Amino acid sequence: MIPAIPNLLSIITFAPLFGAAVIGVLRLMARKDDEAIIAKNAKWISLWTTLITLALSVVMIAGFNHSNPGYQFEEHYKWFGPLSYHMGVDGISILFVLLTAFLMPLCILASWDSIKDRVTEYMICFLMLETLVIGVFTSLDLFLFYIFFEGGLVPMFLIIGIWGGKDRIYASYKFFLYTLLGSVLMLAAMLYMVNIAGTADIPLLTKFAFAREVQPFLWFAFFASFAVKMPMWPVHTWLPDAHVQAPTAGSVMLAGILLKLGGYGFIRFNLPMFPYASEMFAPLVMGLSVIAIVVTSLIAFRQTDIKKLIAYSSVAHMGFVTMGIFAGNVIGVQGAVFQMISHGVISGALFLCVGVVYDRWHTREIAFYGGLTKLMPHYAFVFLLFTMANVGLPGTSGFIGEITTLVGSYKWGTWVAFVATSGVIFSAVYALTLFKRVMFGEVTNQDLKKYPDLSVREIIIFVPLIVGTIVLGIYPAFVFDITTASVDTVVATYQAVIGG
Amino acid sequence: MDYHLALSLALPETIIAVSSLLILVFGAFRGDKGMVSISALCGVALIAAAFAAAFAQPGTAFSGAFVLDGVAQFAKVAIYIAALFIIVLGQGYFDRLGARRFEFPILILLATLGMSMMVSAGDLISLYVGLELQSLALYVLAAFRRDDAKSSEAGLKYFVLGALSSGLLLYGASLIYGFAGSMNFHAIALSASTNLNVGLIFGLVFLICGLAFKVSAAPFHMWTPDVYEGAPTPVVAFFAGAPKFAAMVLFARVLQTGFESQVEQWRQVILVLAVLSFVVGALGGLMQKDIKRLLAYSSISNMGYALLAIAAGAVGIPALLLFFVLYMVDTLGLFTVQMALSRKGEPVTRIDQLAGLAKSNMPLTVVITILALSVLGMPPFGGFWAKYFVFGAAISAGLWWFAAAGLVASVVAAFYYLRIIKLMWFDAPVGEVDKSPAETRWIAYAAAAFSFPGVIIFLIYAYPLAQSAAQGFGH
Amino acid sequence: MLTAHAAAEISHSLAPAAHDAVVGPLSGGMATIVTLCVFAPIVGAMIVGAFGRFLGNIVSQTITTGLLFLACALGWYTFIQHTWGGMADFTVNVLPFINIDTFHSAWSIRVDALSATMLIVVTSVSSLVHLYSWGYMSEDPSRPRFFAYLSLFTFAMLMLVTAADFMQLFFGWEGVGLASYLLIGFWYHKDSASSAAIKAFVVNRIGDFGFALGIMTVYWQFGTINFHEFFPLIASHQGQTWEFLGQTFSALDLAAFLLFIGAMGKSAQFFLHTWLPDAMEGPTPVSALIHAATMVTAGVYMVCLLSPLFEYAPVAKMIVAYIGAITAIFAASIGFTQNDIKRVIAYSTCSQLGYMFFAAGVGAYQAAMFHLFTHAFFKALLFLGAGSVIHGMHHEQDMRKMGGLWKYLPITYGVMTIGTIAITGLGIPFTEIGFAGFFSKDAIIESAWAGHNTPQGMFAFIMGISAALLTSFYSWRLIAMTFHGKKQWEHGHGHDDHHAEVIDGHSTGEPDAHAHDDHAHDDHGHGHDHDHKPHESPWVMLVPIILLSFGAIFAGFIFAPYFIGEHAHAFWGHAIFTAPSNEIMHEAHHIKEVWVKLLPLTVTLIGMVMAWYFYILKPNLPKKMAANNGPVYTFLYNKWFFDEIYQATFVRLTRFLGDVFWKVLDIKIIDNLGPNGAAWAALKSAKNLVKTQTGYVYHYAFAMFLGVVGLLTYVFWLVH
Amino acid sequence: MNLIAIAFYLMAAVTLVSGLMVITAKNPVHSVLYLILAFFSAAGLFVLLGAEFLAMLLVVVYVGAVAVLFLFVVMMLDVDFVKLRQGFANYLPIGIVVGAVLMFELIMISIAVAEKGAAAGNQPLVASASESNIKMIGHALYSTYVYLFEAAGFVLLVAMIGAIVLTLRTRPNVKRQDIHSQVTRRRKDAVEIVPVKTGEGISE
Amino acid sequence: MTIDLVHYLTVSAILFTIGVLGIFLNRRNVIIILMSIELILLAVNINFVAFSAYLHDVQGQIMAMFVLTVAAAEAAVGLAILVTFFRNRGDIAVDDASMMKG
Repeated sequence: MIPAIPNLLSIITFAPLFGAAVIGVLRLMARKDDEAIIAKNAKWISLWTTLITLALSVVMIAGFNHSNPGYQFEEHYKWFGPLSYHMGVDGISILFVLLTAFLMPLCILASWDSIKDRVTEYMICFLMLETLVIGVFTSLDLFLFYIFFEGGLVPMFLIIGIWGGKDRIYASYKFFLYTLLGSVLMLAAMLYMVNIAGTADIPLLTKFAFAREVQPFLWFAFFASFAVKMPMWPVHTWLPDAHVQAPTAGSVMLAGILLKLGGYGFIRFNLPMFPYASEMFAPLVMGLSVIAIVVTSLIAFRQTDIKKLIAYSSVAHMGFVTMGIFAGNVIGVQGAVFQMISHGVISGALFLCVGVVYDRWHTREIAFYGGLTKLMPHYAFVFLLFTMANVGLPGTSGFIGEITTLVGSYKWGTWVAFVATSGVIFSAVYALTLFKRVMFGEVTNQDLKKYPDLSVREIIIFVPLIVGTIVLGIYPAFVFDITTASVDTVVATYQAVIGG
Repeated sequence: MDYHLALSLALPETIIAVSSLLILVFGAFRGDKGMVSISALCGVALIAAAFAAAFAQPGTAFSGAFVLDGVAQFAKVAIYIAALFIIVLGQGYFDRLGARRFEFPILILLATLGMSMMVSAGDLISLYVGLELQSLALYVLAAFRRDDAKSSEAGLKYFVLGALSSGLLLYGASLIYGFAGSMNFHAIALSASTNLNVGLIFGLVFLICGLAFKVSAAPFHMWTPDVYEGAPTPVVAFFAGAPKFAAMVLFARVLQTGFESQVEQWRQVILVLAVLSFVVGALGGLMQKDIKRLLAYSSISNMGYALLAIAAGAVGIPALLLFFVLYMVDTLGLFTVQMALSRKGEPVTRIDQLAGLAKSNMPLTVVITILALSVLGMPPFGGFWAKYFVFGAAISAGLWWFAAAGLVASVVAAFYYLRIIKLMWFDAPVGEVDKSPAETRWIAYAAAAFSFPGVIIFLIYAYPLAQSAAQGFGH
Repeated sequence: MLTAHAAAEISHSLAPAAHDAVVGPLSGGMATIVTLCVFAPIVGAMIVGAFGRFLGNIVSQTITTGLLFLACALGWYTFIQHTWGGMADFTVNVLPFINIDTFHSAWSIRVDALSATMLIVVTSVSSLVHLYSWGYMSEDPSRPRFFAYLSLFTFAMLMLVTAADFMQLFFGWEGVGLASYLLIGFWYHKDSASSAAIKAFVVNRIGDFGFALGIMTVYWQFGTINFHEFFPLIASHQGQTWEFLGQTFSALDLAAFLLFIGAMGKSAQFFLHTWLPDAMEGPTPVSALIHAATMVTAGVYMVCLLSPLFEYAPVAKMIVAYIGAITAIFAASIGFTQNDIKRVIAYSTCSQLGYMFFAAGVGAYQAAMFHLFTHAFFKALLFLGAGSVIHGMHHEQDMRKMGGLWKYLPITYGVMTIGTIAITGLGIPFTEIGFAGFFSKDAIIESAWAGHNTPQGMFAFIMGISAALLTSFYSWRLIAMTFHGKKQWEHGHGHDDHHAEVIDGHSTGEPDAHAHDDHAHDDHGHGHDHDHKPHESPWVMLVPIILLSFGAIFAGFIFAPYFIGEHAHAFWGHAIFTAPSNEIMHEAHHIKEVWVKLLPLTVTLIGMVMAWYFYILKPNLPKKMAANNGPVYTFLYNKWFFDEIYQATFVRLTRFLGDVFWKVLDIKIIDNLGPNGAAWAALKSAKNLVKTQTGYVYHYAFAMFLGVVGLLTYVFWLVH
Repeated sequence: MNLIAIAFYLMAAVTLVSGLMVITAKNPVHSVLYLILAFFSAAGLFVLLGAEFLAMLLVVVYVGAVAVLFLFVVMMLDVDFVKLRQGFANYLPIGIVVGAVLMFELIMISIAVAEKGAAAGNQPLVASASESNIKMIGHALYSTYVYLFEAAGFVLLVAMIGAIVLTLRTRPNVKRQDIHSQVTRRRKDAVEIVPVKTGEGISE
Repeated sequence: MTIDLVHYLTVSAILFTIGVLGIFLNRRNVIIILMSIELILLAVNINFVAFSAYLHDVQGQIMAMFVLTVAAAEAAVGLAILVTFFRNRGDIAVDDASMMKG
């Protein structure tokens, strides 16, 4: 039996911040010429911090009661006015906490050698980002949520801007301002909600019935924020830029976690709090989702930059998520949650795959590569596996997410399912084309022979991801068992209100 | 009239007035050499006044010309503390410039006295006199570096336009007086509630225009960038916070006390000003190269937000109070940082001179980052809560669209705060910076620490305080 | 017409299916055996896939092949137990898969007649192909990978055939697709191979698109995706309608049709057939295993498995029949113009699959399954034989460069002939004597005739007969061109080779398996030397072929009674459902028209004679015809221009849309109107705004003045 | 038309015309003089309104102090006034348009206030029998408005400090008369007696 | 005809407008601008006094007195600033390449 740790959630949330603070203090105390030692220490401290966070998350999952649909590990302290420090996880959010804690050590490892400049700042940024992202999932107060939600922009802005590629400035601005613009509207809606309901407590607000005529406005304000974050078509254009410019680990976090904030928000806010509006706007969301699935898949097909291609494919995959959520039935929402978790692992892994070759040859041009299978067979295997997972091959987690969201959306409307299902064709087209152009063919570029196959460090990074992808693909009950109770509640609330 | 009561109410003002006279005499004898002790004395006077203000009993004195209520107390304490910091900053600033002038702290003191009067004004006369007392001191302070062409140009511009705005304000005051038959806000309210007339409202519009100038709300904002650029930095740091706070409270008091029944009319006017302000502030800042000009535009847009709180009516008052405290800390911090930065003795004035600061001075870079994010409105920094309160008030008053517009404008404005961050973190350094003076450094650290994480603790106490302070405001 | 009462009865009669024993994987007895059988290949695949490099070639091959033979043995044991041992149907539940709401799926092994049949087909062919590959792939440097892929495929196929619900079926479905992709693209350095792999995967995905939609339709109609739960519900859904894409369809027809699209993709039926010939880029054992014997028949298997659904979906059934019949004739028509030995067999496969489909389409599922069964043997035989030829010819695949090989490859020649006899269905009418194809193919044609009172039955019958003629012709043409006639390979080899490729438009030659490995090249060192004579394959390759030829000879004879004969009812049990109104099999057995029974044999003989005439007596005639480039010939030679049409429409459209969406929609419209446009507008207005900040006091005063006047006017307007 | 009316019109006209001349005069000196005239006539208006004390104050403070200060500054600053006139006409049209609008609005308001305000229908309180104007003001100023009166003192103090701060400068290079030191100068401060050896001179 | 409140107010309004116009018509001469301000204050004072008289209320006159006081103080400060400006620039033209704009 695992002993209950008091304030476990807060500890998990703020452990990385503490690590960052330690690094920061060390950095301030150090002399200038200790740069190398500090950098080394920073890496190790970050790694241990993230590993401890991961361990704690696992402890939390172990102590999680699957059958309880409500919030667990709750902490509640009054702050001021209607605001409070209220933390807690339910079956939906706990998985995202785990996902974040899971990806983070990999990000640190992935940056181990590739980041040479300003290592301490880099590590601090990542640890801060981890705290903020976990905080988003654990906070049960509207504004606590907002703090974490918005706060995440800053470290990501710095990560893209400082350690990014050639056009990092444009990308980082676009990322920041775009997402900020989305979220200020949400802020307005939150202020309104607190004003009307007199509380910022999310569980209470979920029970609070907002008037039908204001729901569309509130819904839309939240939508604006989450849609940009997702990102949904047509507010997705920041994503390819951000991804292309971000360093590998940054892309992993962006695709793996930050995109999920939007979907999480939809499930946490839009659906249960504004059911009427959700039903009313569902056609819009569904339309945008299928457009995203098809259009961005086609766009991905034409990309010449590996990262951009994967970024566009992320947009398409997020389309499944929104589609599943607004299908408004259990299978759709379950599928959406699963798809997010799964995409977190898969896209993270894919960006890490890109990182592997980028670290070696410093280009992401597809045309530069070709025939890598011969030179890097291990890498080829890893890349193939994640390409297939990206395509949604059964047996990988990608399939479960896609099929369940599709099934959910079919109930909502057959057209949606029809168009979205056609996305699986296009995803095969772009993903396999990419794989072919990078991995297959003769080695024409002699530069490619300069570097070896995956290093031990890289293999260590990929193994957990591979295991995760396959295990979730074969035994998705790991996720579904945990989410069922909570999702059922969410959907039941929604269905009860709209009378479906 | 019970002078004993009246003086006990006006104790902070009395302390400041008397001590300013005494210190002036002391200064006249000691000259500029005694500036340190004069500054210290002024500081002591301000602290004493702050305590007096904090613990005074609310009430009305001098036939209603002087009102001490929770809001006034709150504002006074905040203003005195702000003035205290300015005196400290100014001391070091003029010291390093080799232009010690003992009149500086005294003028600050007198300006503070004017602000004190403003926040306590109970009729149009005390409004005007307090405003002028403050303004005259500020005109002089703006031109305080008399050998500096920019400074005197700033003073001149500020003076000319300020005088014009006083004229507008006075014209409005005269119309209100003529219409209501009294200068007292309560009397005006009585008259306004029974006899609604366009004349009264026009008078109010003039009055609003006059006050809008003081808070630099668009389209009466034009002086702000020029004066910010030209005036000595500690003075600008002062400009940006305390006088605007005082004018804003005055604003609220006039509108809430005197024209409560006309809320529908003046709300429209205030909203126009607010929207114009945050639009102008957001857009204007985009093109700026000078740090202080940038902050000027920033303050214009922030005043737009504050005006939203005014427009929200009674619910906006606690928001206004908290907004200003948080905002003043941010601006004070930012101006302090600007004073802290120099390269080879030359002060850093242009934004692009901040390039690569992260490589040469990490602590200050972090401070600037925190403060910039704070004014940008990034949670959980102080500036976010400032916006939280005003927009919350606006929304609870039903001003949805204006709040949304303000928030969108804040995104535009975010661009220029981001540019600061970008320059410091992303760009290559343009050379080493000098070691920053101790007092600027520590004030900057303090401001940043207040902005985050201090604000988290602060709000626990300040929020109920502001709530109770605003209780019964205007009645 | 089925009355409600009858429907209830039927569902009752089917009900036992739902009460099949469900057991755990390790509960001993048959459960453990089938579990082992299904999972043995994946164990091999995983071990070899992960550690193949360390284990070395021989160990890797031994592990996978050994496990496959184990699986094969267990498969046969299961089949025998099921057929003769009186073993009841049961399902092994291995692990829950997806459990959401009512969407339940489990990893399970369903054992009934269908799956048992498929078990032996898959494991037998697969184990033989494994063995064969020892020889065929002996020069390839990445043999462990190859064997791992083969085993992976076998596992996926077994999962497919033993699935107890749609999700696992889909898993197997796509899993074999993956294996197919990997194996077609096995020689990844060849651009044509990787392109063909992608094509196979994508076209299959198009089928899966329909399949997935079908699964969803089933789920939302019936609330379950489990076969045992789903089948009994079907009858009661008869006549119901279903909204799909804004149209109202007959519910069951729609579901069946959508699922059939999946079958079309997997089984390379008309419209979705284009990937199969290209798939011949893969090594020949792969073609034998995947693209002849097993994977491509999955579609037929599915239709038979879903017979309870198709039985109540007359329209879908009709479509199946039409598509099958068209494919049969269409593929055969292409087959007789092709020169690549493997492609000929590939089109033949395609055509035979068409047979199976139209059999299922007219309701003769048993016949379809039987043909599937026999076809597996003789088609695998043909492919492996062709592989032997190719191996012997040093990876030459163009039949025009062969000829007279019978002397050099006598065993291959023998078994190929057996295979050809089997596929053309030679046998003695009115007796129980004949090669495998004789039983199954005739059964199909007869059942088509039995359904001749329906248009699709008649159509299928005519097409079946015509296709039989063509089948016979191209099959014997293959034998004639390859093994008889003049030797075409002794002179001008290299030069012609090049020329042929140009003509063909395809890279016909399988590459030297070792060409990309200098070391191996040195070892083998002969390449395309024209003085090198063709040689017979090693025994490790010949043994599987010979074993298969036994199958080709006897499979029909032995199993006909069980599949379609007197034991059929007992054999199939509940696995294949035929509606009470469906009397096709019965009627097929009692066809009174003698000519119907004689016709298949007749056309087969005609075809054989024609082939003999054209390719042995007058070998120059076809060449002339080819040289004339007549429109019919060109049309057929170019495979009805399907590839060109698809290239010109779908492929180009996809590229074009991709570019438009990206460069126009995303960059020009969304970005320029959105973020960039907003930024531009903000900066532009900021510039203009800042211009008003002139620095002149009087301008500022004027602005204030304007402000006052403006506000006054505004208020004036407000008040009035 | 009574005498008061004549006086009003006369003085109002003089006030406005001279006001106009203030802003249009070519020479600032003339402007100042017109300003004085405007103040004078405005003082007259005050008298008409019974505010004798304010009228006196206006004359004393403005004419006596402020206007003279202006005059002083104008004279002191060595400015090319012709140049300063440039551009006057540039903004005349738009100024007049906006001015006209403003004036129209102001007059409209004035009428509205006069007719609807608290003073509507009242007659001006010209002379009170009981209390003279100055007494009345004085009474109010030193009792009710003592707080503001004090504050006004501070306003003037600020102005004083400001004027001094801005304009007073001690120039280190300029020699000034220091009476104290002149008076207190002693012999030993000025004269030094140096013993000189014969024939050597002073070496320094 | 009698002179009533409106007359005074009208004079004041016109004088006020003149004062305001003076500020931006005299685009260069700061001294005139300062004088214009004095005109504005005078206009306001006329208003106050007129209202005071017609309201029979002394507040207006008290206000006018303070306005006078402040006006004097303003004049002093304004001229002082002008003098420093002149000293720094050698000119009092306010539109000669203003140092700060934008």
